[in-house]
Amino acid sequence: MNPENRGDSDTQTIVRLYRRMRLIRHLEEEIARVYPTDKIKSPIHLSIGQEFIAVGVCDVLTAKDRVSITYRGHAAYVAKGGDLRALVAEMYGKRTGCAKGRGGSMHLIDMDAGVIGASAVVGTNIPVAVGFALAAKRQRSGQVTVCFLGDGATEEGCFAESLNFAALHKLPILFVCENNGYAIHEPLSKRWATDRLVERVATYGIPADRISDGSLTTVRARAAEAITAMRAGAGPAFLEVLCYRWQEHVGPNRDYDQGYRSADELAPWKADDQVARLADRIEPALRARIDAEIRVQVAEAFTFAEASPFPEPEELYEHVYS
Amino acid sequence: MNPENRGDSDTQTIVRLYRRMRLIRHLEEEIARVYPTDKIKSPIHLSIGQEFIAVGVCDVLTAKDRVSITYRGHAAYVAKGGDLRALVAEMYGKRTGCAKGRGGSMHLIDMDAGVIGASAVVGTNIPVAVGFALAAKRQRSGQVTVCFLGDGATEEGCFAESLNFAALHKLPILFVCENNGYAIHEPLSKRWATDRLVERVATYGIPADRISDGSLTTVRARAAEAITAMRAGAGPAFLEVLCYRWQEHVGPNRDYDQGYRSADELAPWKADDQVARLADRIEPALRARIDAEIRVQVAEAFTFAEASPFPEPEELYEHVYS
Amino acid sequence: MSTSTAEGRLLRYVDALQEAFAQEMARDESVFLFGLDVDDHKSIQGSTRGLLQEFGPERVFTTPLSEDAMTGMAIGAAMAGMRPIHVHIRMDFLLLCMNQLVNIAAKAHSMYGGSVKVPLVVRSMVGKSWGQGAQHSQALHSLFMHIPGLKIVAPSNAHDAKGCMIAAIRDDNPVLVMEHRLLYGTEAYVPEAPFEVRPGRARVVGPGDDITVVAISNMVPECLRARDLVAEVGISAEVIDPVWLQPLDIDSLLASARRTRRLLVADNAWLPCGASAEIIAAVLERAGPDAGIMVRRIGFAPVTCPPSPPLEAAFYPNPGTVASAIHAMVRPAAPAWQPDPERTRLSYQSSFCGPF
Amino acid sequence: MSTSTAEGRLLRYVDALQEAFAQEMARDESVFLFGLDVDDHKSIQGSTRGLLQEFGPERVFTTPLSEDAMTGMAIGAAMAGMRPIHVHIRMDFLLLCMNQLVNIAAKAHSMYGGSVKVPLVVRSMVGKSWGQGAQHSQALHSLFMHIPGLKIVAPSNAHDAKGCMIAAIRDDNPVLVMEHRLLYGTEAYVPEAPFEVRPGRARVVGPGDDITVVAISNMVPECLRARDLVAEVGISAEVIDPVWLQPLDIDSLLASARRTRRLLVADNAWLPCGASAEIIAAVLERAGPDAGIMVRRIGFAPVTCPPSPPLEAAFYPNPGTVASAIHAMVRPAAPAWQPDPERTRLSYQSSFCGPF
Ligand SMILES: Cc1ncc(C[n+]2csc(CCOP(=O)(O)OP(=O)(O)O)c2C)c(N)n1
Ligand SMILES: Cc1ncc(C[n+]2csc(CCOP(=O)(O)OP(=O)(O)O)c2C)c(N)n1
Ligand SMILES: [Mg+2]
Ligand SMILES: [Mg+2]
Repeated sequence: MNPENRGDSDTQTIVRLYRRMRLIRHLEEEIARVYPTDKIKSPIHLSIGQEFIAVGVCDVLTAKDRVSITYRGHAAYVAKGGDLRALVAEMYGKRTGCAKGRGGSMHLIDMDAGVIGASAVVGTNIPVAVGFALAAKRQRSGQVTVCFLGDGATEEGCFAESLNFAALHKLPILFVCENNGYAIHEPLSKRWATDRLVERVATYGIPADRISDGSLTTVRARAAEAITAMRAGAGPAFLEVLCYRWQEHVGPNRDYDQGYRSADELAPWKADDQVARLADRIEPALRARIDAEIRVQVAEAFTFAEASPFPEPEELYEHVYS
Repeated sequence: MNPENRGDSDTQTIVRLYRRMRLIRHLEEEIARVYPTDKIKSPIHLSIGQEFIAVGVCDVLTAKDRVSITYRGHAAYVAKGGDLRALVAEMYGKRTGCAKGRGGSMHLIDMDAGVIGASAVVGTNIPVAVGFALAAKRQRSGQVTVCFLGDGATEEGCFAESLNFAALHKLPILFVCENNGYAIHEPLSKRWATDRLVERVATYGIPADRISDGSLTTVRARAAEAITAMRAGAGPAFLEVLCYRWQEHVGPNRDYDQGYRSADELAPWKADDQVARLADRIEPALRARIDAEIRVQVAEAFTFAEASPFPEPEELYEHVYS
Repeated sequence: MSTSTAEGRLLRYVDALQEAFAQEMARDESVFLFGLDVDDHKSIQGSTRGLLQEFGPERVFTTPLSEDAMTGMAIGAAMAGMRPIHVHIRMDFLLLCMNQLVNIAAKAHSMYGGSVKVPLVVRSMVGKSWGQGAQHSQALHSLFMHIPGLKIVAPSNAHDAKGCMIAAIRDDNPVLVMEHRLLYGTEAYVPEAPFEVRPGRARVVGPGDDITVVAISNMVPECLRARDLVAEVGISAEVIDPVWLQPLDIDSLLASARRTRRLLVADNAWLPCGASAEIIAAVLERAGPDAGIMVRRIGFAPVTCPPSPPLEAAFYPNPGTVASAIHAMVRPAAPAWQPDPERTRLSYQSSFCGPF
Repeated sequence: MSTSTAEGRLLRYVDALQEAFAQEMARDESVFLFGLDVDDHKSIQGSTRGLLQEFGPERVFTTPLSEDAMTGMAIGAAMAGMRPIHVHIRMDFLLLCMNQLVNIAAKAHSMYGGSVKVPLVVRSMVGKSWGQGAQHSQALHSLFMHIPGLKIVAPSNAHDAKGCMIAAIRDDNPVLVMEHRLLYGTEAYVPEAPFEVRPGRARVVGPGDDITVVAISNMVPECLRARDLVAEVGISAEVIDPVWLQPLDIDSLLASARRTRRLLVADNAWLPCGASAEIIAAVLERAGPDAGIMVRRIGFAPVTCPPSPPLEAAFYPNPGTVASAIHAMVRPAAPAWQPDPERTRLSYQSSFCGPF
């Protein structure tokens, strides 16, 4: 019997979540490791430290449900079940990439897995996600859409416009704001007049919650509540989840020596690393086995990407019009 | 002694306010009367019934202060002291118009009077007004800016963006939303998820108030409070004022026969017409004299406009670049 | 609507549009139509008349004033398999949703490696006359022609209004339809059954030998009028309507220009980097240096559109100025010529009257 | 910075920009500079370095991610007498504020009858290479060239970066400055004292007789390299940098093209309705049908910019493809020619390396 299926359902859940968390963490660490070789010629925005949000939310979705992600979207892509090999190949610019080398790291997509794309223009994915929700409602498909967005994205006008419309039409969409306190190097204090975001969202009649304990379990529980209500016809919901970006904004490194933030900010988040927290709850042997499998899985994805062919220059003219 | 200066200051205020109210009302009635002659070849958006807002707010401003207006801006233009003859001439497309025939009814401006312009693209004036407020703060000029906007304008993304920025920088700007319940023929219920607008604005840390009694006195009092606080450095404030558009959206007529709204909606507003309310508080002889003066003043503005020359076709190329 | 012929009935442009929507919405459940005011009693000048009643508020609805998000919403719905038609009463308002149109609609199919399609129709109307002024008068098709991934069509008559709209709705790519306010009342024979005027073919709307006049949108009827005017002095002008601006049927324009050796492009827009520049550059690039084709553009004056009547009149090209330009090109040695101003007055100038 | 000559010191483009801001902000209190990230430690690649320290947070500040309102804000401040400089790290983001730029900034002076001015500078950078991809690579100058009321400048070297920026800041109209990411590290001699490179004059950057190559922005160094390549096979190409795109110095381009009878426009952008179409149409309109000028455009491939390296390489023109195009135009009868690929590799391709 598969040890992952042993024990109570709680344990199964922990193992499943750990697998996802570890997979994403390891994947991004590998991306960071490979990056200096220049094999990945695409701007990468790592979500190391923030994975618990995507994993917590996506764990309560079905395969048919959809997620709209950002350029910092590796975590949500993988958490929703996006093809790992196609992700790495896309970063390598290969023909086997999830966008055939036409997206790059900032435009991941996997329609089969319900990953409906990402925009490199901040906030731009929000109304698009609303459109998917509208379609699902009209098609009575029962699908819910989750729209991930950063704290910076809430400053774009289309965010307010989208909230109003989604609420007006009671669309099945969960907005998840990953509030890591920064837009590139600019802290919230230079961008937000107040931090009363959830209060503001609530004025649209949208149930809105802030999660500040950095816990995957909390995220998962709140997302589950929202999604359950939504499937019963409740309309949109909103979660603001506080988190912290461990790496630099774009690129593979840490940047606590740059002066705009101090490593002290990182310390509490690192101490409460959700990957480690889950790891602690899993029997060491099983954990080691999972880790080993994940190493293989990720290595295999990189091998696949490396071995895949680049598109031929003549393919440039494909996919302009359909 | 001028009878308008007789009596207590309360009486003086009433007379002053009545003068403004009557002037605007009469002006717009004249515009409506002339319109079918096709002398005014510009889309007109009358504010008959809504004048109390502009008059109440502008009464507490100084000449140096500024107002940003909408395409439905005759009332605010006049209330702020904009040149009457230049307004009518502008609607006639004459060279003596406040925008030299290049603005038309939807782009009134009088920089000398602090009327900083209007946009025909809804909402677009909002951030521009914020820029004037920023300049005033940086120039330490003590000027405040009032930004008028419709209920429809609050749905544009730039409204939310502007509120956040104005609050973040504590800019001396009073936003006044003239909520007449409609955008063209579309009621609020088809456009707003909820009517918790002031609550939403307050989440930016902006004091926000809704005035629903349709009273000029209330508007004036609340505006006075806000402006006083602002002059003391308090940052932006917000007023939502419920009102009703008596005429059709654009053009000179009533449109209660069109089916999208009923005359019943108008009835309570008409019964509480603020022009009549003020008139009741003024001694009949004085009122008659004021009315007569206003008739002359308005007639004179139309005569001026009619007598003014059109621009020459060659002038087309002026004012593209400065 | 009674005068039925083999080619259909005489129908107004606006009614032809309405018929296209009604037929396509009946045919295809996934088509929906939305935008400010589509469901009110004026129904976008009548172009959406009856659709709410027929198809209900799920498929015909107004929106908040949120052009940017509403465009994104339509794109998302399109990616999810629906066929939205988004309506803007002025083309100027597209400037509020350029990001979604250019950064997402135009690019999604490509930047997602072909895994999604965006079958979106964006309707927008060009406003003209009666003091529309700076912000209600722009024709911005060239901005969109610049961007790969978008298609653009500018029907100039009722027949094409229906046929192009149906083609646009059925197209799997984002299509921008540029309508023109002053064309709404014009009539043409329009087949009753659904039909498509697909991308790819310009149409000679008035044959001629001395000069090729490429006319866009509302400039088509105006150039036809100019053609009549110059005919009176013995000049034979060929007027061609490209119909679709992206893709553009350069071959047909080139063939005509090669033959007449004179090419005048009359656009309903500003000239710099405009459709007129594109047509001239593309034709001459292909024609080669020895073709000896004289070229000229005519369009909006290079200023912001003024509402004052005499300035507004000077801002727009008209049959008289087009006729003068034709004459100057065909008879460069002759003294400048202007048709009788009485004859150049357009019929719509007396029939169209404010406020909007 | 030590190599001082009569014409100034050797300075990098990015440092020349920084010097322009520092000098103008010191000269004129009303100048302020803002936009996302202008005040962080990376200071927009160094182009705003030290400005926060020197001029304080009232005059150098970041903003929320609200490009639309921030543009409107800048316009209002400009109308109120200030001189804002708004910075966007990618030109693609201008699509978020087209409404303010086109409907207000470009039109305010005109639609308010001259009673206000909008002395606004909008800086934006074109991204290129290293997988910038669909939404971080666009050069959208032609969209703005279409609109009366705006000025546009595209400095191609450090000297012009400083001189054009100072001219833009002092101009009473809205000026859009198109910078290019790959030019930031390039050096030129730049006078230390403030100076202006005003609108109105194109500059011959490499003289020649056989063909006129008009090169925009980053295409200037690439075309100069192409000029070297074709010189090796005996072709003399004249490379002209228009510098200002609006107003455009057509006279100089026309004079050169008349002489060489061949005109190639190399733009850093898509071609349809692009600056290249405008230049060709404007030159040929004036040259007349007998000038016999052969024309051609070269620029982005008509597709969305792909990040995959081989596709990205095929998307952009480069010195090799420009040289081939020149050769084909000058020697149409000769077999197609390509320079040695080794020689066409651009120096920046080895020196510029990710991520952004
Ligand atoms: C509209 C727009 N403005 C600016 C940028 C440049 N930019 C890229 S990422 C980023 C920060 C966004 O912050 P946030 O939404 O909080 O997401 P995070 O990167 O923190 O995950 C900015 C400003 C952009 N890509 N798009
Ligand atoms: C951005 C934009 N969208 C649509 C329109 C068309 N339009 C003109 S006025 C108007 C209604 C605006 O309503 P509101 O802001 O409430 O002002 P009101 O007319 O009621 O005074 C609309 C939708 C426009 N001018 N601009
Ligand atoms: Mg963030
Ligand atoms: Mg209203």
